[in-house]
Amino acid sequence: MEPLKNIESLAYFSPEILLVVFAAAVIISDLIVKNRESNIVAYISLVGLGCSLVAILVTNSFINSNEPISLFFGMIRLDGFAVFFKILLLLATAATILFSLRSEELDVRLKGEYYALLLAVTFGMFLMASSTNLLMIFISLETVSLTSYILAGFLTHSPRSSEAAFKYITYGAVASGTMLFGLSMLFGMAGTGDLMQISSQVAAVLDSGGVSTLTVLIAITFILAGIGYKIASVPFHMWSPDVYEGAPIPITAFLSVASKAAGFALFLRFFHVGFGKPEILQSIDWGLLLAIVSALTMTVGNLAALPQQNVKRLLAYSSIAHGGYLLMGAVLLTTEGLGAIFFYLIVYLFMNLGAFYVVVLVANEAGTEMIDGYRGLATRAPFVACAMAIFLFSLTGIPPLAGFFGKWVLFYAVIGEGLYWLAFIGLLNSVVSLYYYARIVKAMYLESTEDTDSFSFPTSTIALLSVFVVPTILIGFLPIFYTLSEKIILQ
Amino acid sequence: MSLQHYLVISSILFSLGIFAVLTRKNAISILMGIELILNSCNLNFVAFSRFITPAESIVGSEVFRFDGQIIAIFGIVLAAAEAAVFLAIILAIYREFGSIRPDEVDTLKG
Amino acid sequence: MEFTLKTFIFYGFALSTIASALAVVTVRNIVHAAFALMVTLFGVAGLYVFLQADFLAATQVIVYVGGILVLILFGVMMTSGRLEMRIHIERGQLLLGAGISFALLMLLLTVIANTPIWKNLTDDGTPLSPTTERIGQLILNEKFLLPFEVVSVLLLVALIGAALISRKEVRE
Amino acid sequence: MVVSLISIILLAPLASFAIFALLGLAKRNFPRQDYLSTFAMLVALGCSLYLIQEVVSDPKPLTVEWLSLGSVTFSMGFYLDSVTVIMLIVVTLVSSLVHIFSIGYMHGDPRYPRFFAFLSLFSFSMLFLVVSDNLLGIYIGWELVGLCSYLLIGFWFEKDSAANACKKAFLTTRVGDVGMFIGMMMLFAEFKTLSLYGDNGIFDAVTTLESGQIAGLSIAGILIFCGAVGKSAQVPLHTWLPDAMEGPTPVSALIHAATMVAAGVYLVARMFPILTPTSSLVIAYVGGITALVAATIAIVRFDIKRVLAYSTVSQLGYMMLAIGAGSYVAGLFHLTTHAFFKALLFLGSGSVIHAFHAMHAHHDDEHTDDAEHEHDDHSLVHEHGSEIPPDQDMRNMGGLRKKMPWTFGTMLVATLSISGVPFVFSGFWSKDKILAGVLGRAMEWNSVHHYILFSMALIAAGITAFYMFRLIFMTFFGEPRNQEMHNMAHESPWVMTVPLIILAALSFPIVNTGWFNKDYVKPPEQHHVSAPQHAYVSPDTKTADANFGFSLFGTSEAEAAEEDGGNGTTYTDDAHYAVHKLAHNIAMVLSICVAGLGILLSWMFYQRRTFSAEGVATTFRPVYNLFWNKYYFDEFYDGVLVALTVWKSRLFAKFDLSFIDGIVNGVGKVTRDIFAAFIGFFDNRVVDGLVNRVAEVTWAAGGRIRKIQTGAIQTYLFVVLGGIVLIILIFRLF
Amino acid sequence: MLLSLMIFVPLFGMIVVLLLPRESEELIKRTTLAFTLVPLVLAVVLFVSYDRSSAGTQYFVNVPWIDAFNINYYIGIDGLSVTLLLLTALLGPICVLASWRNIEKGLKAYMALFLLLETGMLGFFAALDLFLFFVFFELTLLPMYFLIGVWGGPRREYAAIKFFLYTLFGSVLMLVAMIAVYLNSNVINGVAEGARTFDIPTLITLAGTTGHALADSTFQMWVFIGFFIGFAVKVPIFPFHTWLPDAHVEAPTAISVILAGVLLKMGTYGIVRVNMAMFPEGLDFFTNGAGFWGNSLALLGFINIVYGSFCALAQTDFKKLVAYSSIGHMGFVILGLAAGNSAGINGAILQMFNHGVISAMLFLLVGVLYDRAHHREINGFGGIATKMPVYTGITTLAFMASLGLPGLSGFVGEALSLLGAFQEFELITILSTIGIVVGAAYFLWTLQRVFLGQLNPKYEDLPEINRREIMTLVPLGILTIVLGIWPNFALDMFSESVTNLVNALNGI
Repeated sequence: MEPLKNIESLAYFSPEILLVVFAAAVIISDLIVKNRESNIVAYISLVGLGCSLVAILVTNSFINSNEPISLFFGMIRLDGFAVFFKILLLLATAATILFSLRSEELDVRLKGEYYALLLAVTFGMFLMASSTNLLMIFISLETVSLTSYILAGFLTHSPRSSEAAFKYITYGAVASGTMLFGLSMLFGMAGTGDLMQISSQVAAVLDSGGVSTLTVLIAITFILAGIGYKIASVPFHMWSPDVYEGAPIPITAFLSVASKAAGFALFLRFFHVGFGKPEILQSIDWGLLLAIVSALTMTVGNLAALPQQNVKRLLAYSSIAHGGYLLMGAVLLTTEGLGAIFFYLIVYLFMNLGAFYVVVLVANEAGTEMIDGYRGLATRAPFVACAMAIFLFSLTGIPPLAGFFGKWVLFYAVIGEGLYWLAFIGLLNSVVSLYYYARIVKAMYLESTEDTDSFSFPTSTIALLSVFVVPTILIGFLPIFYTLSEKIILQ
Repeated sequence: MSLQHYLVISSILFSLGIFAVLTRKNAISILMGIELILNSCNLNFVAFSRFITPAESIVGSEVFRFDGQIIAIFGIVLAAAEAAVFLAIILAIYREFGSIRPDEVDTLKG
Repeated sequence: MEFTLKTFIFYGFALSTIASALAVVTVRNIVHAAFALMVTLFGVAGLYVFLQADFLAATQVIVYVGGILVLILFGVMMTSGRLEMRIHIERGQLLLGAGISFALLMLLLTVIANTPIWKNLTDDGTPLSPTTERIGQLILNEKFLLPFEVVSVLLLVALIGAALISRKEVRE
Repeated sequence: MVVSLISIILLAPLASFAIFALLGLAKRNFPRQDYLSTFAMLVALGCSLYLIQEVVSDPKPLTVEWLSLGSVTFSMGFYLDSVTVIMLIVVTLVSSLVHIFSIGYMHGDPRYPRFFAFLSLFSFSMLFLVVSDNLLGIYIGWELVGLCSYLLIGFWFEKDSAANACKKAFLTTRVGDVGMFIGMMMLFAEFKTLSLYGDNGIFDAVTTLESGQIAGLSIAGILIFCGAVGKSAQVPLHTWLPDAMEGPTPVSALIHAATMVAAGVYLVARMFPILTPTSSLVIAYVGGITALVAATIAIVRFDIKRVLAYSTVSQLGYMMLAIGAGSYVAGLFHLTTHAFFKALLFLGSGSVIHAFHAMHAHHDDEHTDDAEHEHDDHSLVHEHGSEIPPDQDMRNMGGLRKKMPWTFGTMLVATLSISGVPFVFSGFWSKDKILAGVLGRAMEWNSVHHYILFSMALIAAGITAFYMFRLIFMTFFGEPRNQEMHNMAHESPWVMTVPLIILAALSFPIVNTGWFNKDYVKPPEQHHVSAPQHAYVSPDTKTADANFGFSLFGTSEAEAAEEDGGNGTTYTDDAHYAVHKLAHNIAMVLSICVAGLGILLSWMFYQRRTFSAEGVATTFRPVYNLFWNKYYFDEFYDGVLVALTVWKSRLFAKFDLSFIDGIVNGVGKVTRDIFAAFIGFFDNRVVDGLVNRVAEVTWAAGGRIRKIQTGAIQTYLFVVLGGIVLIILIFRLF
Repeated sequence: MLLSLMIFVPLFGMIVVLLLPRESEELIKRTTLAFTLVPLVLAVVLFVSYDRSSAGTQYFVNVPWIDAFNINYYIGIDGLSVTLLLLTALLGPICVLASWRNIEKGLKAYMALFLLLETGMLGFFAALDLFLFFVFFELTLLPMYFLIGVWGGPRREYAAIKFFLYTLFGSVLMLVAMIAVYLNSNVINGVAEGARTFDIPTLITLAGTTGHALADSTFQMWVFIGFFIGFAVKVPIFPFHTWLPDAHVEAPTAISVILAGVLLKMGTYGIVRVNMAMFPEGLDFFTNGAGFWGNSLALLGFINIVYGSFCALAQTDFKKLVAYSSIGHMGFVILGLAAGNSAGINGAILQMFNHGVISAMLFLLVGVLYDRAHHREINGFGGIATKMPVYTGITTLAFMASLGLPGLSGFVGEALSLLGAFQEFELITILSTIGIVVGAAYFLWTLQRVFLGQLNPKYEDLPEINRREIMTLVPLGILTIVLGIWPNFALDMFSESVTNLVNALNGI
């Protein structure tokens, strides 16, 4: 199908437009509303997300599953893949907004900017998930990055937050600069910026000897730096623990889920569409490269998580490790692998956000992010402790929690390709990960504290927590999620 | 003035940018390094679009000659935005830490 | 390739670009570095002209030299009284940095030398149709509308963010 | 009918125990457990007596499938032949008498009902063992009697010596049982069944074995015999039996003299058809050595019960020797006679002890008070109280014959019987038959082994007579050595003396040898025992009518030929027949001589005091020490086996802690060192609560990775760009 | 339906218990008891109504679950599983009773977790879909971790995490093997066709089909190893056993009972259900193959027996002793399974059941004593037979059963295992009989040190075992005796299934 022109594309672009509109609405209403304590802007943002969700579903109904729609002269594309990620990102953003409502770290006077930025970053992520042009890829990535830098440094009175922002932007700028250089090389090889054409072009020039494999290797490695930093894979992961620790907790949660998911969306689209051609795949052993990266990522993440005392930082490393698990599914870009990544992202969304929500709650009540602060939580706040235990064990991958099923599909995909060693490393890693997750559980359940007065949470908090707990328990049992890869065809 | 001339220049700029980023002990110098990198990328784009035979395109190969330039324009804009935010963050860092030496901003680690 | 004035000027731009870039990364005084950067940016702008990208060259000068560089100088002044960087750079870091950047350079040069499709492409000098107009059409009406709009959002965000973060009075 | 009778025999005592156990759960007791148990035993006795006439009708009245595992089936069932019936009667009879005796003897014990319940359980187990028609059933009964023995030896468990003794008994016999079990496994592996009789039983299958398989059969036979070595206290596993005397005396009489220890003999007899020349010879030698060793030890004991215990060991060795030498009938005959007179001796000694006991309550624990409270960790089989309780010390006795006439009289009968005083005492006949059988085989086969065995048996017979009369003289004759105790002594009440009298009556041949008449007990065939020159002939059948006028045990030649005619052996070899006849005559003369000699010497030592026992002991100090210390068996076990076992288990425990974890540790260390060498970070002291060293290493690795995370942004950038270069270079190289 | 009901009633019970108010402890206990009694009743019904003459799967339910992977909710019972289901269901209420008084904190959570655990165990024994099987296998981990970790002894954290890590490590290997099996389940002669499956009966058939990828002997060997290690950790088989003593010592009584009674059986059940039935070639390599490997499985059994027994001998902690004795006794199971013949496998399975009953008794008994004396140091007692005669009687029964006294259940399984094993591995079996003697040694020695001899004056006032405790022990004691006298009671259930298995093994 021919790419649609600008005006024709607008209807299909409505979710993104709505986000921007509501971001503007947030800023405007922030100027209007005088009461700083009011959370009206947060609700407006939520409404915006809701509208966007409706729009996504409506646009989704336009999609003929076999024929994705190219918009804006092929700049972006609307397909099941994009829709899936948009919904995922939308949920993550909504959760982040809800967390932010509970968080006590955030400066009440900057609410308008905060929520507007959240909507803007979501907008950028939507584009990341649907870009099919090198320029769009870069711009959307930069949109997300720049907004993320600001959000990470949002706590202007906190040195840690500023430091996080500083590290983030330095790291991000270098990584995206490197990526841009790689993109330019790709541009030079293919003679086009259109991702759909790049693969065939590159394959052709490779085939004709017009370019050497080294050229392709360097270009893609440079690009990998940009994407790898988004999904925090080794060796591009080093920013994430510091940034996660310094950033406000809701933002950490957001980065660890949404940013990573968007990174994966980009990664998958870029590699699957742009470099899914067997000729290119064969030119260099991409599978091996990604497998090694994946193995290193999860190992480093898990090992480094072991000695952590700060739960936020621990979860940062944990999310690095989970990035590694997810990468396993991407190794050979098989349908099973993609399905596994989709499934795992859903699961990861719930369990990781849930865990961060508990971190928010504990930080509010106990005033600390350290593991010691979780002592005796089982008696002080039984439901919260129980929920946390569920999230953590799900992150470990213990049946019957959803995390297990997520890991199962991943390992299944990996072993399906005969990469037993990678599966084995992955599984050993999940054994190691048990150790540090269990440390938190141990603190909550097996240790006690002198301070025994219980925390009381409003029902809304418990309800929100349940929203994460229930899927974490149930997703694995619902067959529908396993067939995502059939529904989301990525072309 | 073949394509390779430009490519060599941009490669040198890129490497120098990397060098700056890695070794300079001032956050602003690092920013300058980043600007060098971005410039090298822009130069690449423009050079490629000028010389390379374009792929078959629905919008015509003529557009390709402009593609690089427009990408470079966007690159400049993004660089500007990034620089603005970067400098804002440097200011914040300076406020909190009293220094913009990157290795002194290391409370988060381990 | 005959040695004409054009080539002479080209090499002049190229050399000044590289030399000043070298200065950017080596001189100790940050203001000097900033001025060296200005030279580099001018040089790159000149190279754009050679590539028939006149509009781009102008943009480069205006945005970079006029905008970014001034911003940087502001930053320099706001963050530090001392312009000298009498900071001891660890030899190891220096060597490692040099090593990595040199390795990257070598890799890139190898690639440039060994990529047939990039070889022997010389500029025929044909001017493009009025660049500014065409660019304007492309950006505002054709292919690049969406990036343009997105960048506008991006700039807005950067604006809000930069203001937000550098705002002093937020601190009680 | 037969089945229900046997069932009653088994169930009556079991019911008695079950009632006790069930009420016990409710912390109650049946009002008269003693009567209940005794009654149950008497019922069983009655049924057993009735069974005598039922033998011929059907040897396998009942077979039920116990376990079926597809191709393999284990069945349980009864086997009823003459031997079974004899054993049933012996067991029920002795058991009944011991029950009755115990009513008096155990009177006043705080755990009085429990005692009877245990006796019932024992009786059940023993009877079950006896009637079983398969090895599995025998093994079950076998172990159950072991359990009862354990429970009853340890009946007065407050005494450390009793607690040790019961454990020792169980463990020692278990060692033998394991051998037996291995033997069973061998048989099972070969024949795929553990049933002995019937069409596919082991005895049937064994006839088809090739000569090449005989070696295996020998081993199996010896292994099965190992069980008997343990249970019947043969050398080298005999040490538990003397210690078992820590149990109440009726227990010693029933279990450790008459029945359970004889089960080993019974077992070997049951397995007679699978014995090969090799295994037979091993059995005979073990029996012979046991007879001799135990007899010599008995000479120097002063504890009245221990003398009897060693005597029992010795006599059991005798029986083993008999069966090993092929004298099947003689062995079983001796088993029967021995059961009665040894039970009598024990009960008699019990009566004596009871008499002395009046001055001590059962539990005054005079001799255990000094006993160490701390438990010796190393002691598994260790025997504690080697000092003799005063009421059992013969040196405290003497001159009791007037005080306790019934006891004395009955015990004297038993002593005469065991010593082999000719003609009127059953012991003479059974012993004589053994000697004759062994000598007969020796002469017939011209076998040096059997001559040696014969001489062992003969010497043992002499020594037996000596020490038994020593016992009588020291206990009942002479002057009271401990006047105070003597004054307290008294004749026991009738419930105790009546059983003694009955048993004494049973020590006369007219009463019990009738069972071993020509029709009743027939030796089974041994297919794999073949004489060097001529076909196998059982010595029993051949020496039959050499009995001076007593044809009770005889089988005429013609009859034997008739009965055994099927298997082609000839019984008309006159020379062979003559040999046995001659052997019997020689044996009889010799046995009378040695018995007489023994009694005479005993009289001269202990009654006339012609020689001083102490003097002899001093003269032959090393020999005396050897006897006194029981050939150092206990020391050997304690010192070597136990130490070894404990050491080994300690080692294992240590292994568990240090080795397994040590491997992990080592791996960890190596990994850590390599890690350290590479990265150059020194060892990170690892925090608490690690699962193990692997975790430690993992943790350390985590720590190292942490340290790369320096916090300085440029380090990160180095990693990023260095990583890019590395990736490119690595993939460029491949 | 009956079966599903049985599996999920405890889960439902968990929800009910969670909804009850925290303060009404009696109500919570009674509710839990009721919800554990239901599976017991159902198990008895199943046990009785199971058609013993047919070895096939009965009462099966097969409902599609995750279509994408052809995973079904497929449960059913054969003789083996119904026996173990009965064991599990029986221990449920007993454990609840055993926890009646000595859970001091968080009773509600304890009971809820216990019910969850029970669902996991019941489901595991009934699952016929490999994936479901694995899920239930792992489902027991979490509750167990908490039950040990929260309600355990002083070193509970260590023990709990050790248990967790070891088991997780094992199951990780199992997961790899499982996926490998699944992936190869549709490959015939190198060509993949049709749907893949997790269906255990189907997989068993496929593994016996010539040319099928699952039937490849090298493949089977590796997969066998993967599954085996997973199960070996659970059994536990040397050298994966070190978690067991710690877990047992720290766990509360009822949890020790479950651990020894059921969880260990999950390992051996898995070996029978998966390793033996599905990978006969793999089994063949380790039991009949050439040289060392052909003896390896039997050797493991032997090492377990001897090693466990000797370690038990060296213990002075009552509970640790029992724990090590479990290791020894599970060795007989392994030995019997290694034999691969009718007697061996039947014996092994019977031993599984019997050990479940007996070790449950032993741990309950240790618990009884611990509740009174608050320590378990064997040498710290002495002569308590005078004070607690009934307790002593029951203990003697349990000890005797455990040391393999004929007439009690422990003997039959042990003897059959050995009989079977002897036919295949003579020397190893003979050496294994050392375990019988050592087993007797440590139990008798314990009996002596704890119960016999002079009464330790410290325990003058030791109260006798009470009625509730007797109630927990009596059913087990009766089973011990009944099975000793009439082993067909249980053996009948699975001997047909075993015959099929043996035939399949011999059919190679």
